[in-house]
Amino acid sequence: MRYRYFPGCTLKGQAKSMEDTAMAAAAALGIELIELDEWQCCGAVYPLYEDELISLLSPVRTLAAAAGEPLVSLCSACHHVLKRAQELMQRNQDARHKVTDFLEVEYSGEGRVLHFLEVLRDDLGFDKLTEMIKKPLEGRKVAAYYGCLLLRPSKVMQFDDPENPTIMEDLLKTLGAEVVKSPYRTECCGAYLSVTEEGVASDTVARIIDSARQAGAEALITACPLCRYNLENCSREDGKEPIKVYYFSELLAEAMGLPGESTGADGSKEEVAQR
Amino acid sequence: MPRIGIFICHCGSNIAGTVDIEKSIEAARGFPGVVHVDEYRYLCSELGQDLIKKAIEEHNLDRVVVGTCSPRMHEVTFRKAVTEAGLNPYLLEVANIREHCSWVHKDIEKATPKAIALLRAAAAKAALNDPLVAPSVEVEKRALVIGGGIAGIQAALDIAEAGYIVDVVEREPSIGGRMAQLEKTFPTLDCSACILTPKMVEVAQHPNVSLLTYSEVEEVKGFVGQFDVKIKQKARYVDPVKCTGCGICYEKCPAKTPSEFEMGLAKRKAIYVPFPQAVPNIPVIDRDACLYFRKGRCQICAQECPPQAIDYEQQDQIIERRYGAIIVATGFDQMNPSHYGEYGYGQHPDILTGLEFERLFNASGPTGGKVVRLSDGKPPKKVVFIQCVGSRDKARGMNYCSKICCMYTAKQAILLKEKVPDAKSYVFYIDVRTAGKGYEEFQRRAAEEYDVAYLRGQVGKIFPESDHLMVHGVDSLSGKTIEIKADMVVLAVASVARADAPEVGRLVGINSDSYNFFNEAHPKLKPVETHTAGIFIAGACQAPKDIPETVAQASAAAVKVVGLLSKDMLQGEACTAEVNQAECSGCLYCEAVCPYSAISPVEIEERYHGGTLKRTVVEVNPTLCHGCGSCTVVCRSGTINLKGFSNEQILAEVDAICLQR
Amino acid sequence: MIIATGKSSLIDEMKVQSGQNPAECYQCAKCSAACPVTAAMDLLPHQVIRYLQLGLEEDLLKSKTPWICASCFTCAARCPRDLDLARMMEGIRLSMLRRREGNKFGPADLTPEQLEKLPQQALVSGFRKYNK
Amino acid sequence: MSAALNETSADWEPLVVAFCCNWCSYAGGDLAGTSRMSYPANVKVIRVPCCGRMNPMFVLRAFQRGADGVLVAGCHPGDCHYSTGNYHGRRRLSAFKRLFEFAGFEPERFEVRWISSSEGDKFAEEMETMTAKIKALGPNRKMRDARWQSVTQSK
Repeated sequence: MRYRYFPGCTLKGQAKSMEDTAMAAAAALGIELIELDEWQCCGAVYPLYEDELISLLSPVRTLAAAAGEPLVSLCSACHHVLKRAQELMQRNQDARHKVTDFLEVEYSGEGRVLHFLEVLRDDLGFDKLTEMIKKPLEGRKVAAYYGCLLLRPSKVMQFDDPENPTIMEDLLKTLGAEVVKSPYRTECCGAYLSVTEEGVASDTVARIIDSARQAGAEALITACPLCRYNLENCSREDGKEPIKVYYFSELLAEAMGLPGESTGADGSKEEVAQR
Repeated sequence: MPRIGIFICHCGSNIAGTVDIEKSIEAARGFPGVVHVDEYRYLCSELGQDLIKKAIEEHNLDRVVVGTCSPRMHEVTFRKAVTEAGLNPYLLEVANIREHCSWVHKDIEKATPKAIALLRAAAAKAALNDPLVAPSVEVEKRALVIGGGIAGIQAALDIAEAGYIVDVVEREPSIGGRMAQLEKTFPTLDCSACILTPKMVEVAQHPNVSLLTYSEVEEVKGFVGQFDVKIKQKARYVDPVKCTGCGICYEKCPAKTPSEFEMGLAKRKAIYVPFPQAVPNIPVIDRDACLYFRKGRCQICAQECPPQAIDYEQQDQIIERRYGAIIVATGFDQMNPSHYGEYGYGQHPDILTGLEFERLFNASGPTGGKVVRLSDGKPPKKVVFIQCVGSRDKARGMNYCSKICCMYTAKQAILLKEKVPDAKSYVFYIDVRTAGKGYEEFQRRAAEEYDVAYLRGQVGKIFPESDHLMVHGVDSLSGKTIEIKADMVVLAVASVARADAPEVGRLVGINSDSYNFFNEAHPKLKPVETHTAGIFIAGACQAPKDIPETVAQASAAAVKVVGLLSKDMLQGEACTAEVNQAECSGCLYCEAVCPYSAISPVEIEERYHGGTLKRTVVEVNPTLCHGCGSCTVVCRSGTINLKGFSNEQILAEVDAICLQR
Repeated sequence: MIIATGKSSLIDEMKVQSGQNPAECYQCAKCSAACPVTAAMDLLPHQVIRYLQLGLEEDLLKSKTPWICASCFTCAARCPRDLDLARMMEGIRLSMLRRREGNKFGPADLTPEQLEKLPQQALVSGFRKYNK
Repeated sequence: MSAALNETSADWEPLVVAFCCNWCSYAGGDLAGTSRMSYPANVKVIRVPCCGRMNPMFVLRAFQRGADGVLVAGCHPGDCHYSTGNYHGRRRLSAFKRLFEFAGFEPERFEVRWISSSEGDKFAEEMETMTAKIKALGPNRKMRDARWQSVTQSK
């Protein structure tokens, strides 16, 4: 299994542990993730106005650089932008001509654009993954937090059922964790509002964490560095035991018995598995 | 050379006032083939018609052109007149020199040449007219009704009362349909069973009606007047003659399975009648649930049955019958709202659809008529109703309004208040639609007298929280977001076409709209007819509708059937398409465009270089053809023509009109 | 209130660039019911569409709501009319950024602590959404 | 030759052939008559069962024989007496119109209109508009078949 890999900025910075653990797991699973030779920031948000073509230059350059090979990312924001940019290139001929002419590349929407979770589910298969679990997360009550960018708009993302997704729960089951379902697992964490309107993000985060806690979760997993940042930094002091937030790949590596450490968004480090 | 006679009507001064009759006559005498020209003050009068008849005899005319009012006015009159003089009616042609000429042009100098041009065109066409005979078909005096819900029952009763034999085919073990599942009916709150059961019994006992329950239509062939239908009567494994309907068998049967009639909220036995008032009251054995059929042992029903009516060896029967007309009344389904993840249907026992909630009120329903939460058996004190779940939703549901939900929600809220007096209902709605006699008043009563809170807005999320359901919504009128700790949520889900409607449509030969509801022949003027002559539709298989509308449509369909069956022979359309099979290339484009399925492929053998060659061509069934002519234009070899409006006739008219150039 | 009958260039541009026609909305308010951040909004999402329908351009430009929208796409995912309100919100934001007020937010607005802690993704998203 | 037929005369009158479906547009024409509306006598109507019956050949023949404008009128989409005939007609005739233009003919000479049986006023209006338009365009010289002309003039 060979894929081109787009890391994105945050995975080379605060979210390094997501990359490290995912790369370690991929290597152990025989999934070859070959980082693109050159890449730029995807732009973080997909431009919703059809004339914002400048913002498409970077993702389209990335898509073209994959040269038709399947392109994998780990960060849900990067995946969202790349997937939607691809869909626009397939759908809108005018935008495609303008962008590819400007970039002087040939690209017309070809190639699979995948999130690493999809690789695990569809290409490897969770059944196969089960065989590689050395240290199942027994007794750990973990809830999945999907957020927005992987699921919506579902017609484009084609990731999972947008209202009743199961992929992360299925992963957690495979890792041997006790799966906890919280009703707010697909609600927005507040995203970039934490930069400008921290109060709003605090409200959304409080709801997500409260509902996960009520459902009995001790930890949450996510695939998005910004979600993790918000969940860790915008939750209000309420005197209750804080909920641990992990990248999905951290628990994956841990259950596979791989070394690694979880890097909290605040830079704090915690070893997730012993050698 | 034809011998054409032209007759010009003055219509008092209606025509003569603006068209110079003398000049027109003069011109008409010069048209090719014209041997006689005359005029009359009122040509449509008795004397006027006699003038034509006499002229036909005297001048040995074989074509007649009248210059009169519109053919839509008096074509039939003059066709009759020429028939009485021994001519085929289709040898007559009308030049419309009144509505299309004298009445719209004021200047005699301009109207006269136009009248002449129109007369010339009519004469040119008439010269090419052929005698036509409308095909006639013998009518089988027996009707078939597919579907035994309230629509089918009403239609069958009306046909039977008019004195004709009618068979009702019902897929389920009992007739009754959706209406049998209802507790009460809006806006009068009649008990549904109280008004339906007598009708079910009446139709079962009517000497002109045969009920074929647990049966399905397998094949429909033929055409109006003579449909040949194959019906499969599924094995009940119970001898209907011996069975007394005592019910011991299903009392004793040890195998249980979810009841379709109770929307899966309760179980039924493997041998069962769907509901206590079933007609006929004869059980059936569900092979998939029966221990004997699955594992080869049990047979308790056979041992317990007093008259020994159980027969495990029974086989499906195929019944073949001929019918003059068919009514399709196959009803509707309810959309499964599971894909509306925010509502959590299917994830919690207290989130129900409207029809499921309805069953909770019924004395023989899953809760014995107690309105309680299925999770803990407690009566619900706060119930949230959500409207338009899957209706008016082009993204995830159906674009149309399901029409009945506003009313049944109001009904259920009222019934709830009567059963659980301290219950409070909240209705999230987009618009309340209550067009119907007594409907608006009923809905207002729910809001004003039964303390039902109508909230204009929608619900964004429902999730269980401790022992209740948290409902997050919005009231758009106040602009406030709303949170309700509800005990129960009822979803007014969309009414949709039966899942197998496209299949039924193909089987019977009628078409459907993009939602798979069957199409009526005309949205206003032919509401029960279909594009296939002799096949009619009634009830919710055509579009969502309530009981009064369904019954009205069923009676209307019955009248159409009775009218058809009252004729011994049917006269078809004379101006139909005809194909020259020698030139037909068998491309079948014509078959695709024909709205009446009147064109079908046939295989013919031709001699070819000493051998024979088989090839596909088409044939036109003149009894089905309505004469629209769509096929003539798509024909690649140009070999389909339309009688009465042939290519040659239309071109002759064009040439004649353009002759002034 | 006097309803604006003239053409609103903002709304006309919004229709073209977002591919969304506010006239298709029948005000069921599903968007407002679904939106996770209504508490901080001065206009509910369905009211924003209503204002677009009525051509109340000036009121919209004064509203805080477009800046609260986090582009989570829940409204678009649930809209029975298949409208994408997130795109319309983006349109209002862009119109303001492009022709009215200029940037809403820049690096200078961040504390050194924020600059260090915030993931790159947050900074890029924030600059992209609140800057020209 | 009368002034109306003399193409160089200021009094030249065009010939407009209108093909009307029996159920809607022809009836609309009848209603224009019963309502005593008025439109130019230049228009001559040929009745066809449905605009789905309209073979483009009929249109070409009219032009060939010297018509200056041709109008096809049928039921409004969705209202066809035969349910789908006007959809077939609409698609076919709009493709034909493009071909007509591509071939170098003035597209305005050929129009398709939807006129219901209750639209007598629309019928009259359309006939008026069409005639005025063709009059402004002048005689159809491109498509006219010279051989046919010599036949008619010899008659």
